[in-house]
Amino acid sequence: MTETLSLDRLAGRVADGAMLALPPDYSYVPMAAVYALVRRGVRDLHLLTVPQAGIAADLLIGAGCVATVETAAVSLGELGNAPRFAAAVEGGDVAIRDSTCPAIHAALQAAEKGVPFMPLRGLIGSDLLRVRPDWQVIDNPMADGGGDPIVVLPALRPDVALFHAPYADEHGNVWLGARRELVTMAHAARETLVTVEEVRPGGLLADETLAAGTLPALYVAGLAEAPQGAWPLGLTGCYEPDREHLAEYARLAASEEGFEEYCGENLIANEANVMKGLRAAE
Amino acid sequence: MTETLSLDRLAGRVADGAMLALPPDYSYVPMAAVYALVRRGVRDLHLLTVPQAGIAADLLIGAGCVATVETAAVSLGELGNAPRFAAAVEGGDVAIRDSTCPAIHAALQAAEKGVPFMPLRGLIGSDLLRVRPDWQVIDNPMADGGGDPIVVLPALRPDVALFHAPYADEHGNVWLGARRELVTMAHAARETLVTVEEVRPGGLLADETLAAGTLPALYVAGLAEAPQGAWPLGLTGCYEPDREHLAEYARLAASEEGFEEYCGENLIANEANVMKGLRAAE
Amino acid sequence: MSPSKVALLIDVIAGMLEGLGRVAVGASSPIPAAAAWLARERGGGRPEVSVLGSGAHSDMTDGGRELFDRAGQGRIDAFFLGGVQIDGSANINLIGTGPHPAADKRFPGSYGSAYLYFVVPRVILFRVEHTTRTLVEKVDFISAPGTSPPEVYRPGGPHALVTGRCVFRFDAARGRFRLASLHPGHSLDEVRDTTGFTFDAADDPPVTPAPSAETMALIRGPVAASLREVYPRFAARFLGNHRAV
Amino acid sequence: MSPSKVALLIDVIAGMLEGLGRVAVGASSPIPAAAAWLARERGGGRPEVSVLGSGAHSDMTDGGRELFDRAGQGRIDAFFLGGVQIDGSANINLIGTGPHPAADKRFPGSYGSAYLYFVVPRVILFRVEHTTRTLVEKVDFISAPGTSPPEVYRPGGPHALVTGRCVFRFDAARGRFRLASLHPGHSLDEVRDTTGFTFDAADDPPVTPAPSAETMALIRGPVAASLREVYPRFAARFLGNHRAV
Repeated sequence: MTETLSLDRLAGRVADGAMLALPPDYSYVPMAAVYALVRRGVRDLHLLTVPQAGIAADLLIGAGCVATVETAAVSLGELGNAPRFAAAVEGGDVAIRDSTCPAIHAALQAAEKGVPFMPLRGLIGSDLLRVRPDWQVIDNPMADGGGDPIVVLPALRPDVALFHAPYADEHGNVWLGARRELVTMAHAARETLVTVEEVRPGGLLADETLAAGTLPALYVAGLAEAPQGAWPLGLTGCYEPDREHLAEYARLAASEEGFEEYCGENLIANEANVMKGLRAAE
Repeated sequence: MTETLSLDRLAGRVADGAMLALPPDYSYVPMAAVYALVRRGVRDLHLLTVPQAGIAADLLIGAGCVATVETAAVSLGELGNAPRFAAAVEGGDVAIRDSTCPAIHAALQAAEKGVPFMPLRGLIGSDLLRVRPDWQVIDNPMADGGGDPIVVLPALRPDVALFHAPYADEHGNVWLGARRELVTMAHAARETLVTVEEVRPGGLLADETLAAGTLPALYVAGLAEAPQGAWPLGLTGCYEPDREHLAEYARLAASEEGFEEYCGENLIANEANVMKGLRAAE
Repeated sequence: MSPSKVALLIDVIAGMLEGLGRVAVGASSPIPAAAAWLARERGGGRPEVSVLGSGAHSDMTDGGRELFDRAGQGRIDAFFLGGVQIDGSANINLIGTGPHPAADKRFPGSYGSAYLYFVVPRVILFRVEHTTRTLVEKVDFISAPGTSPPEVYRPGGPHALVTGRCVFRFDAARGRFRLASLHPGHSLDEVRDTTGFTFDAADDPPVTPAPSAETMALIRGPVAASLREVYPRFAARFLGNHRAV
Repeated sequence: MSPSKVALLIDVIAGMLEGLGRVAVGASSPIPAAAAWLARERGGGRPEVSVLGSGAHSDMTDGGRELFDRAGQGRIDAFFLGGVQIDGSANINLIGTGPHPAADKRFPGSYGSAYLYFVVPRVILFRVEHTTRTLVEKVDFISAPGTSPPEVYRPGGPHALVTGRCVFRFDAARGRFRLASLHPGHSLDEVRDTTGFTFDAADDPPVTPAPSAETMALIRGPVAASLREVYPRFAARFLGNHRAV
């Protein structure tokens, strides 16, 4: 049954040390919840980016919330490399589990299907195999006579999947549209926490057209309203990214001091913005 | 690029001997195309039901179109066993590859992902393993020290996936709603053929809400308009099943002579109905 | 079957679902569906219930595989299976009688049994027909086995077998059924005569209790309302058109 | 980079896509995207083009995995990869320089390269910066290898390497690059000096031909229109606001 929570209570459900799955920058990133996680000072996360991430991962890493980052890439996109991620990896301040996009998707699908592993083509000869001793090469059992090596990846089952969506209905069903990597994340994770722009009356599953883009409440453990909850990133169909703010982040986060300055200015302000949005909606 | 065809031209694209994937009775069954396949006398199909089927499979089997049926179940649901299927299996007139629902789903996902096999829990100790020498038991490579047997299934790549949908847009994108087993079928198959109630102007992918339930034209090789194309089955949101006709089918198909009578009465009539619907729409 | 027998079966199955989190019910299974809805009414919303092929009652949006994926994720606590044949080791056969593949009588097929029987913790076998034809010493084809060796991954398996005559509980350690209760009007001797496998039983087994007045009110009220929506013909036949007062 | 150099690169890459069925382009890749659109204009709708992260231009509805699934299905004929470092065996490194994991300089990561490089038949390596820093003898980390032993499933691999100075074709049999053409204004000596790996070359390699007037009209017309929609800043910077007459 889905529990409705405040943003901070929702962030409080992410335990220290949890494996936390976050979406890529193009897909419903729960920035307000990420700010709330930094505010609450979560520690030792195993951060899994599905399959890559941007400012959300950079913030959590810069703020010292992350012990291990498992990723195909962390980048600020057009704004360049992710500075806190790069510094933390270079300095050995986080453990890095380098991966590749389809490996993260496939390993989540293994957890979704309740199987211990998933095969994937490619990879053989990549140094990724060298730095990922949990990935194994077996002989394709379907090849007559053998001699066809193939990689198998262990299932990835996040403790928590966290994302932001345009809206949910009053039963906790969440509309995600075509962002189906989030559906797989939610199926694979033990628990899914979602922030939404708004909770709407009625039921998404009763409408054929809306049901096609809906994650059933069954998977949603906690739900919080967070208007503008993807800010400073955009939310497709709702609002555009705040490019000026993102550029400011990239500039400040280039140094540790600048990053501290950014956090000082924005962590509290963001909470206030969300609260203001909630009051305005009432 | 999607080609727009007449119903009979579409049926003509299913070659004798093809592995043909059909949806279950609850999901967008292309009955008009199935009647057209029987009319054209397609032969030696390897019929794959995803994962089960009803009257569509029974008709094709009864009409002698099928050499092999690979299925988790063929049944007329509340109307009882599928009589032509049962008679053909009992008489050895079709080869039967017995399967189980999640095995068919997983094997199609293997083809969808371009991997040669997919693991699946369960199955060990079932006689299905005995009658499916293509399924193998391996030692789970992720189990420390081994000793954890698990079944691996070879990928299933149909030559043709065939289904009926409410509508397509003018580019060949097809709206399927939440019927995602059809999406997997289309991804897994070499070629997908679709009949639709109607082709609508505009583009499904440009609309966030509709895109969530849309199969992109990329996968759709051929498209035909077939109003009432699921009849006598229903089409969710469009029309209900013709329960009287289905009961009549069950009654007649109980014997070979009755089945011949059914075909004589309906194969041509169905074509005429579809043509009438098309003319009415013009 | 009499309406009171239907209510008895609904009630006894509902009792097996008490305290669970989520129950799924396959297509064309009105009595198990009614039992799940009854358990939900009694539990104040728990267990949550998914009824397959039920249109508006469906809460699945990821296609036909979602039921099996959910079961693999451990999100389904109970499910129902039947069988053309069920044997004393709880092996079930959904395929047909006689040899394979050219059966004497072919039935639809194994559906999802060969998987769900392994991964759903509490599988309830339900078969109203209780004869030596359905309850056999050894099934002709094992669609899904009742037990597995210890090295086989198997968090789930059979919990009970409910028939038109009685309730058996499955003893996984012994790999055998034990008679749990006889439905009113049925005797141990009759059950022994109509059962093709041997089973354990007390000399004087208890009688399956008749539904309480409170339970009957729930069955005739909210449970019948759900049934009318998903299984209108079944509801009309066995529950009449009464409404709860 | 000058607008004419941008047009040259678009044109030469488009030539490599001629006759293909489907081309996918990764995020933040305006020149490859423009090349794919140009090829489509020339081919009368073929190749079909999917540009990732392009909003209205996206034709994917199955989440982030769909690109990789499509590639695994053999539905993508060409793709583009870059590299922090690329070596003479066409190994690419997208992770960083120095040791792993604590790199001297860490870059974002391998993205989908470790898979796509194996399964997409025609992978075009594109890196404008052509220096001994980017084109090295041996990469510090192999995100994805240029070649594989015969027993490894590999329907795909490197086709060419396009830089700001020249075009190399990859010779899979020899596992080496061969200089295919020098962009106007660049010399063989210069390319040898700025390339960290050895490569094969004719004594007098051809010059990459400048785009024809017809091609320039397509670039300034329909290609620029698509670019303006997906990469407005790039379009404004390199293609100006001209419209085709």
